[in-house]
Amino acid sequence: MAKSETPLLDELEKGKWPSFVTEIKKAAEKSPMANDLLHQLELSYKDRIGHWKHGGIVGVKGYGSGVIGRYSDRPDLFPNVQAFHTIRVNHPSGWFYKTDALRSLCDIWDKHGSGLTNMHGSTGDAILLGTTTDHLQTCFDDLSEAGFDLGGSGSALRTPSCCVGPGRCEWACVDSLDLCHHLTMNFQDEIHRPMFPYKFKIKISACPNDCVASIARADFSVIGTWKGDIRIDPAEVEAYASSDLNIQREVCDLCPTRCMEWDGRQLKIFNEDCTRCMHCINLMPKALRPGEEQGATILVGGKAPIVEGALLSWVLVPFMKLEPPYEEIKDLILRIQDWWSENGRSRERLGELIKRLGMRTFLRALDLPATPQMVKAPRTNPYVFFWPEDIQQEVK
Amino acid sequence: MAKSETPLLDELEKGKWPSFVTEIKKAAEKSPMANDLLHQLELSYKDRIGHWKHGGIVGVKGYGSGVIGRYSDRPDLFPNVQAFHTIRVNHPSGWFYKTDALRSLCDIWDKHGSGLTNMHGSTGDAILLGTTTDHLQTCFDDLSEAGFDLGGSGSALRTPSCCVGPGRCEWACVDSLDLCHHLTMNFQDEIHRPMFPYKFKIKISACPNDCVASIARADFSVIGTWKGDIRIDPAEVEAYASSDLNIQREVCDLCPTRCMEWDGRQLKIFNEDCTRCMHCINLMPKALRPGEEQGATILVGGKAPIVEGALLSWVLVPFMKLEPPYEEIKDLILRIQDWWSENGRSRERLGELIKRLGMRTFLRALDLPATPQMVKAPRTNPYVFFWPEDIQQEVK
Amino acid sequence: MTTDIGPPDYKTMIPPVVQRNYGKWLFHEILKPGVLMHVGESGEALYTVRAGSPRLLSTETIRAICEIADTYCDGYLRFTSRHNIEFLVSDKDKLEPLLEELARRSYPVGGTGHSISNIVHTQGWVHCHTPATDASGPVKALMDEIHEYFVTMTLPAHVRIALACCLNMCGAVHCSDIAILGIHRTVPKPDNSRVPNLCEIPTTVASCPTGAIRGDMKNKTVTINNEKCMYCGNCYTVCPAMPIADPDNDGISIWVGGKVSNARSTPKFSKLAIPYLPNNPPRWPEVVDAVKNIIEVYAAGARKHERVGEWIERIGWERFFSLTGIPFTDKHIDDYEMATETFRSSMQFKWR
Amino acid sequence: MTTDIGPPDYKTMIPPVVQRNYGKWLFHEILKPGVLMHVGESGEALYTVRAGSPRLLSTETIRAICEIADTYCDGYLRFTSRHNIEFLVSDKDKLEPLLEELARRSYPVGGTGHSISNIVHTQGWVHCHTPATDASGPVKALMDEIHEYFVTMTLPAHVRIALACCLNMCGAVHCSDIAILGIHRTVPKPDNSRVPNLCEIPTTVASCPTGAIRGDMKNKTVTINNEKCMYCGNCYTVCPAMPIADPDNDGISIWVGGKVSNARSTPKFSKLAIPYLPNNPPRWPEVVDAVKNIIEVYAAGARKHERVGEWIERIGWERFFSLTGIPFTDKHIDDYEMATETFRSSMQFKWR
Amino acid sequence: MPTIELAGKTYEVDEDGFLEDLDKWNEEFAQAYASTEDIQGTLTEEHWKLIHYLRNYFQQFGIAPMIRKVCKDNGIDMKKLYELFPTGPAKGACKLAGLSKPTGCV
Amino acid sequence: MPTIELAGKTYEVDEDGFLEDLDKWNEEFAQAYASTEDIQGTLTEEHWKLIHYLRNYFQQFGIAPMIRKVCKDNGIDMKKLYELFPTGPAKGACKLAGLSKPTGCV
Ligand code: SRM
Ligand code: SRM
Ligand code: SRM
Ligand code: SRM
Ligand code: SF4
Ligand code: SF4
Ligand code: SF4
Ligand code: SF4
Ligand code: SF4
Ligand code: SF4
Ligand code: SF4
Ligand code: SF4
Repeated sequence: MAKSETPLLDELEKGKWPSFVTEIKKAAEKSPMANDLLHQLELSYKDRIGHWKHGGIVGVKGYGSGVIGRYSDRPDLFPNVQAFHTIRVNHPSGWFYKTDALRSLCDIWDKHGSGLTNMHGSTGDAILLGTTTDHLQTCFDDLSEAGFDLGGSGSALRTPSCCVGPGRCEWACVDSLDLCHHLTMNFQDEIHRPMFPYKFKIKISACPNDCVASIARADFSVIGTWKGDIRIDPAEVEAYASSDLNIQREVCDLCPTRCMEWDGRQLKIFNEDCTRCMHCINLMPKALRPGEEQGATILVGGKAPIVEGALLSWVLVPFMKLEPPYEEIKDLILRIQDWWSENGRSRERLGELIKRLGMRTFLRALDLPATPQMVKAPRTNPYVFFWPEDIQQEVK
Repeated sequence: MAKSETPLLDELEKGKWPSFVTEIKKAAEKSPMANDLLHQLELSYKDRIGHWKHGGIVGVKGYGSGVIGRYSDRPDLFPNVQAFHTIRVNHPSGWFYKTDALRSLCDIWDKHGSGLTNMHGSTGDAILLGTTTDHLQTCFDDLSEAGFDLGGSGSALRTPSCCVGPGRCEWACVDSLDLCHHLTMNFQDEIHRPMFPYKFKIKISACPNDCVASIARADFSVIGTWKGDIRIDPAEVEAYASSDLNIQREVCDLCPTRCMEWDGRQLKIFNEDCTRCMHCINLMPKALRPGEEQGATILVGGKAPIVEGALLSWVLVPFMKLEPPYEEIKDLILRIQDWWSENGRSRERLGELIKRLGMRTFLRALDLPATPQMVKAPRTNPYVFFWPEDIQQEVK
Repeated sequence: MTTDIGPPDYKTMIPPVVQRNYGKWLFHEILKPGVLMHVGESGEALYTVRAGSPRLLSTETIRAICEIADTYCDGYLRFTSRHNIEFLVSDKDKLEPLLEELARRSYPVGGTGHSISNIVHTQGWVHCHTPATDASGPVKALMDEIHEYFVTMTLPAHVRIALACCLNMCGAVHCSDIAILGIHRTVPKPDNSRVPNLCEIPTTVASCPTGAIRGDMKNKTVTINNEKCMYCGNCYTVCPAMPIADPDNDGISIWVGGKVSNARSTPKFSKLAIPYLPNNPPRWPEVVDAVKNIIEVYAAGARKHERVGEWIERIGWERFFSLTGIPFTDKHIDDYEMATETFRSSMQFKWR
Repeated sequence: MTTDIGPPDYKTMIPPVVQRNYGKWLFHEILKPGVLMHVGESGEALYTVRAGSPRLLSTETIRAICEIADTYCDGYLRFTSRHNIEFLVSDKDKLEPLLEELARRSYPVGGTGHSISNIVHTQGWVHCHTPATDASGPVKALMDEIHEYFVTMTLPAHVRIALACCLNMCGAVHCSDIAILGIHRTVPKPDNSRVPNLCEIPTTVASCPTGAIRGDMKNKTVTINNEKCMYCGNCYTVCPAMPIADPDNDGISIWVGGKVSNARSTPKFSKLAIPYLPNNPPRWPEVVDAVKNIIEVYAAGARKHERVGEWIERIGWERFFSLTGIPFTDKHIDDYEMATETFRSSMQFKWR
Repeated sequence: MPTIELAGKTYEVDEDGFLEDLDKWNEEFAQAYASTEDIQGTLTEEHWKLIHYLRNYFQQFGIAPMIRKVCKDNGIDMKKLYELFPTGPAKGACKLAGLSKPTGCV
Repeated sequence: MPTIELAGKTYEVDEDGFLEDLDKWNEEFAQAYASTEDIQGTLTEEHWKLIHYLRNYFQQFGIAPMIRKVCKDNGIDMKKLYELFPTGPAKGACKLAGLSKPTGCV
């Protein structure tokens, strides 16, 4: 048997977990691009270093985003990946697919690209992994034809994403799928034509479990919640009591606010102290349900560490009802983006700008009230600014 | 009756709490300085503003510190407080006095100053409140005569202070009184002749209750603690059990590490989880005592908010035995002061310098090991510096 | 001339009973408010009587105190870290007579256990050059009103109050259950004729926490960006030619929830409760009322042994503001360097 | 040409049973690892089978998946936020046959409940220009070893692992129970001949979090203060003429204790556990061992429902380091802007 | 290194067609490149206005202006911008204007 | 405003004797003030060296040097410094050298 050309990568075909190497090899059978990718990757494994040049600016007509340019630094060895750009395809809300739609994507990609994909990228797009510059426009045209469009890249609104929500989850407090689709459609221009100081991400989770990690990865996080009392079904509580769930230990003792009382028969929740963490509901889905007045909390500023350290989104609007046509939230997004675009420096994310100019400036610009829900605790330093109208101006 | 000249201040002679106004009036009977102070203060109450000029640099021969200069901004109205300097007199450890010593202070002060004092200043000194420039040296001479010396001011070591400790408290894990006295005597030069970038404060509490607020107010905080098990006297536990102390609720449930178990008869402490917060001992002083292996934790960096926000001291040495002649701690203080003096900017406190240059730089300079006790949690940002020796230097 | 003799040796200042039991105390009891009994391993006892003090004492009063100490304490006394006076009684029989004498002379006895002890405070208009309020005055006005809490032990836990008359915080109010802090609210005005002679320009520029000050090397003076100034007064501290005090805008802010001890919870900074109350001498009624309100809401709501900060952390700041009726404003939201650490980055909060 | 048509409407992609029960689900049960049953108020049920995916999929595999979905799910499937594949079964009878088919084709089924789900990861050497390590490779090597935790639900709680191949953290690893992060450790070298044409000097200077870069306007290039550089690579992101990758010093760091959900404790950042492990392709044994060790110590010590971060906070970081045997170094101590917030300012700590 | 030739001059460009040596930029270069950026025919006055604006800004500040600023300073909106430069300001306009290749945020 | 007079000139000084107008400083001023700062007789070369050092530093950097720097740069220790200026560097030396009055840290 001929000695393998990819001995290192071959090692990664062993083991129980499905192998990405096998995937590349499958594609390589049909695609010379995929084949060169395989071998360039083997070289990286040998050299312990990547073999892509920096950057690349390519695209399709009328759009400023949606394609990531990439060029090999060893086109001498791997001419078929000299150019190897990815196309970000905006996924349907909740990553739901009918197989025919998926197949049409595959057909287009086999025709224009390497036959390799990421299902999906971290932001949410279906990533078509690797094609040449001259295929970009034709591929895009075929995608449009099939009902697909590109996602965001660059200093644009990025492809919004959301949890499965009402599509399958009993805890959804907002219609994450619909809102996500609605915002995506509403902000097409912002997604496709970079116009901001930097990227802007929107992620929607329909309850505080935050299955789309919205609080950690979005400049604008929408997370479902409720007002009023957790709904209790006493019969189902009893059923849990006689299951192997230890209600006292596993539920009540782990309630962060200790606002539950279990006397062995009845479960009592002091709802005014509940901070809606979801823990008890998570453990007893048949017995407990979120309260009936539902909506979302809007949090802003989340992002990865570059430049000033990672940020988790901060509470901005404690409660907002969210129903079509979603005017209030669209308006809020617009006003935020406007303030940010007006004041932000190049490559400054929203959270960084708020940090730089101060929450009070941001709130004032948006005409939003300060509420204690916005902070873990009030300030400890005495460096308090007063507004001109707070001060007696006459003096001296 | 003649109309009072101090109607506003007179209001503060009413009420149950002893009145400082009465004190000033008492002194005013004998001292024209005190009398002018009284009237200048009345003016401040009327104007709602202080009437002292900025600063003042006065002192005694051979010292650069110990006196705070002060001049009235209305010498026209209050000539006797045209100059009104305070003298900081270093107190005996733990603020213990024999009455004859106190009386000798009073005699000196009646002779040289306003007859007003603060017993004591926030740093710890006995403050002699107000005299003229020409009395400074003679007052100092008389103080020396009587066995007193000045405390610190300016960019100097400030008068160290400590809790009552072994003088009266059953929980003292270090001899706070002796250590305080010892350090004060050892660092006389540093107290009296400013030689640092800014002030430097040492405070010693003999147990984690920190009755001298060392962690909040000292650049160098020494706080007593112990290793090993909390000593339990079971008989006394039982006595408490039959008192009105609810051991479960008041003691065990409030233990921050929940490392205590009370079955109604026996109290068990899982000492390896105990963080020595003192709560249980505080509540049951007859039954529980700190462990037998005693020493102190050294923390550094505490200070008030100016310039970069307040700091609480940080753990530097988790455990140090402290016994005369205290060589290890003296050496540590010297090395810290040396590093700080070498690297600090003008008016930069130790904590601010560590913040600016990084704990790792500080630890390396002091040759102290990094330990998890130094942090609440490891870093979250990925901005990790490696030392040259960590890196393979050959490459590229 | 002898210098550097240092303070008197504490060993010469401690009563014989302390000398004998030094470091060998076994336990203590609070016999009643203000009266402690410490018992040594030897079985010997020391009785301490704690009396409130205005801290600003005339020599006459100190002599009076000495007299008392001579009569009941063999001439031994001490002061506490909160400036109370402690009479150190070795002879149990002298305890009650001492208490009677103190009552006669109207000395408040208390400050032990779950009480409000003396208010740590600073110089104010009595002696400092940067105060935004007086120190002794508000303290006296407040202690008069909360006197009851000093002489009893009826609160859920210790309540430590401190006052500092400016942001230098000599009173170290930054870790108090309730802190009273004098604040300016006027941007200092550099006097260009005096700055060149009185001030080090680089020092003045460096003194500003928010970078509001720019050096003007040509004119040897400085300029202030008013928008960036939050009136901390640190520039005035280093440069006398930038006065900041202003009767109409100076005043007091109230901070809550700090602590120093390690008992139960770790030491905490105080947090802003009320950004501004006016200076209203001689009795600062707004300040007294505000502090009393907080104490009362705390006393009514906290569990036993719960310090103010621990109580607030249990109920949440949302609830603190709704219970006390104190309005929450954008000033409560930090905007200094580590502000984002205080922003709520979770879905866990209460509606009120 | 039509543009801006947006993504397909999700309504055209959801199975009829979802359409009918949309927003009206009543409860769910995990029937077994990887198999969920959601029941609507209507009484109708939807069965979901979750299968592991390498995320990097060939069109051939996608077609194979479609085939399965056609056979058992009327052509409906979805992907999860962690890139697993979910087969959406409306017809209960097709559930077991589907599971058998997946087993036959060696698809791992699991990732539900108290398991380790798929590792969120990024491009690595497959497609990015700034990686300090590969992404798919370490993920595959690790998932092979911890496969058991994917197909069972025996851990104390969910364990979410993520990998990012550089500090840009596209994998958003900053809030993961266990995070694997590629790091550089070599100061970039500006190529002075290329910087002037390729880079915006002000942007490059501004890109540096620690202010290590100085603009050299005369030569239209930049210089780096090596001492202030912590190799984040952000300058390279904006300026291609400052390469940073280095086979001998690039590698992987391990972070622990982050979470995103609000259940019980609030969302948390991951914290540094191991500053550096070498890049050792193809199977990164040091990394795999280190992660396995952490998982095992956690599994042995944590209480039920306790996420990694919650477990560590209960036992303390002192204990975490002593139990895992991971050495604590000065690199663990933060020295970035808000470092002091992480310093221990209390006497409460454990000896180990 | 790819090159393009025009009017007898050879320009070194990168894979994306960005000039390798920014000093070599001239108006012929811009015109020659227009067609690859989906601009039909010769560059109009409006094109030149923007190109010169970009060059001036870059010379003055060392960076490319943010899009919002481009629009504001030139009194145009995004639509107009994409009409003039169908491949977008970053790819199209900056390339023609001979700015260093925009990086990073993609 | 207090004043002192020497050699026919009048100097305005503040309460602590610091010059109000720093430009008015001259060597007579320094000498005249020496005695009030507990320096006996005429200033020695060592005094002048320090005074000029302080003045140069102040002129160059706009601030007074930190004590440690004073000692280092002049090869003296604290003891020597207090021998020369018994009232200390801040009060004694800076005053004689005609620097602005040290503030703040007291
Ligand atoms: C493809 C993807 C990773 C993946 O394999 O899934 C990705 C890939 C890149 N990201 Fe990302 N990011 C991807 C999701 C993220 C996420 C996660 C998310 O969006 O939920 C983050 C963290 C969240 C955030 O935005 O803060 C993320 C934070 C970054 C950053 C740092 C941004 C910051 O403000 O800190 C950069 C650097 C930059 O923008 O220059 C970056 C830059 C990049 C670039 C464009 C590299 C560069 O500097 O130019 C990568 C291109 C790789 C390539 O060759 O294709 N990528 N990037 C993800 C996008 C796929 C998609 O559209 O679905
Ligand atoms: C007298 C005293 C207040 C009192 O009434 O008790 C006091 C009074 C002054 N302090 Fe203080 N501080 C006093 C204890 C403190 C404390 C508390 C402590 O030491 O435990 C602090 C907070 C702890 C700390 O040091 O961080 C304190 C932090 C300050 C600061 C801010 C320092 C900082 O780094 O943030 C300044 C401003 C300065 O140094 O320029 C300051 C400055 C001052 C000055 C000298 C005003 C100035 O700017 O020049 C005040 C003189 C008042 C006067 O006219 O007498 N004082 N000062 C205390 C000293 C008495 C003593 O020696 O016992
Ligand atoms: C006398 C004094 C020390 C001194 O050297 O002067 C002292 C003495 C005692 N303290 Fe203290 N503490 C003294 C200031 C402090 C301080 C500092 C302060 O208030 O500025 C603290 C930290 C306060 C804070 O956390 O903000 C302090 C926190 C404690 C605690 C912890 C209280 C808590 O639960 O947080 C205890 C334990 C207890 O009382 O149960 C304690 C306990 C004690 C004991 C019982 C210790 C003992 O066994 O002798 C003493 C009598 C307490 C009492 O008053 O009930 N001492 N104690 C100080 C009296 C000040 C006063 O006049 O009121
Ligand atoms: C399918 C998915 C949403 C989607 O739109 O794709 C999903 C679905 C469900 N999540 Fe989730 N979660 C999903 C990602 C997440 C994430 C995000 C992530 O992992 O990146 C989180 C936050 C993780 C974190 O905190 O770091 C998340 C935190 C939760 C929690 C809270 C767990 C906790 O105790 O901290 C629950 C509640 C529970 O499981 O008891 C939960 C519960 C659920 C339930 C039970 C909701 C329901 O009733 O349907 C679903 C099945 C859970 C299961 O797998 O056992 N889901 N869930 C995601 C599956 C990812 C995967 O393939 O593994
Ligand atoms: S975030 Fe909440 S609503 Fe959305 S899928 Fe997760 S558990 Fe369900
Ligand atoms: S949702 Fe969370 S806070 Fe509310 S009762 Fe349940 S466990 Fe407690
Ligand atoms: S700090 Fe501890 S040892 Fe010192 S007096 Fe207070 S309780 Fe006693
Ligand atoms: S000292 Fe504190 S942590 Fe230790 S057992 Fe007692 S209450 Fe618990
Ligand atoms: S707090 Fe401010 S005003 Fe009050 S004594 Fe201290 S420095 Fe002076
Ligand atoms: S008062 Fe404070 S903030 Fe304002 S200019 Fe002066 S130093 Fe800066
Ligand atoms: S984490 Fe870094 S290396 Fe990995 S894909 Fe993102 S930008 Fe590229
Ligand atoms: S790698 Fe990061 S820290 Fe180093 S110079 Fe570049 S931007 Fe600065």
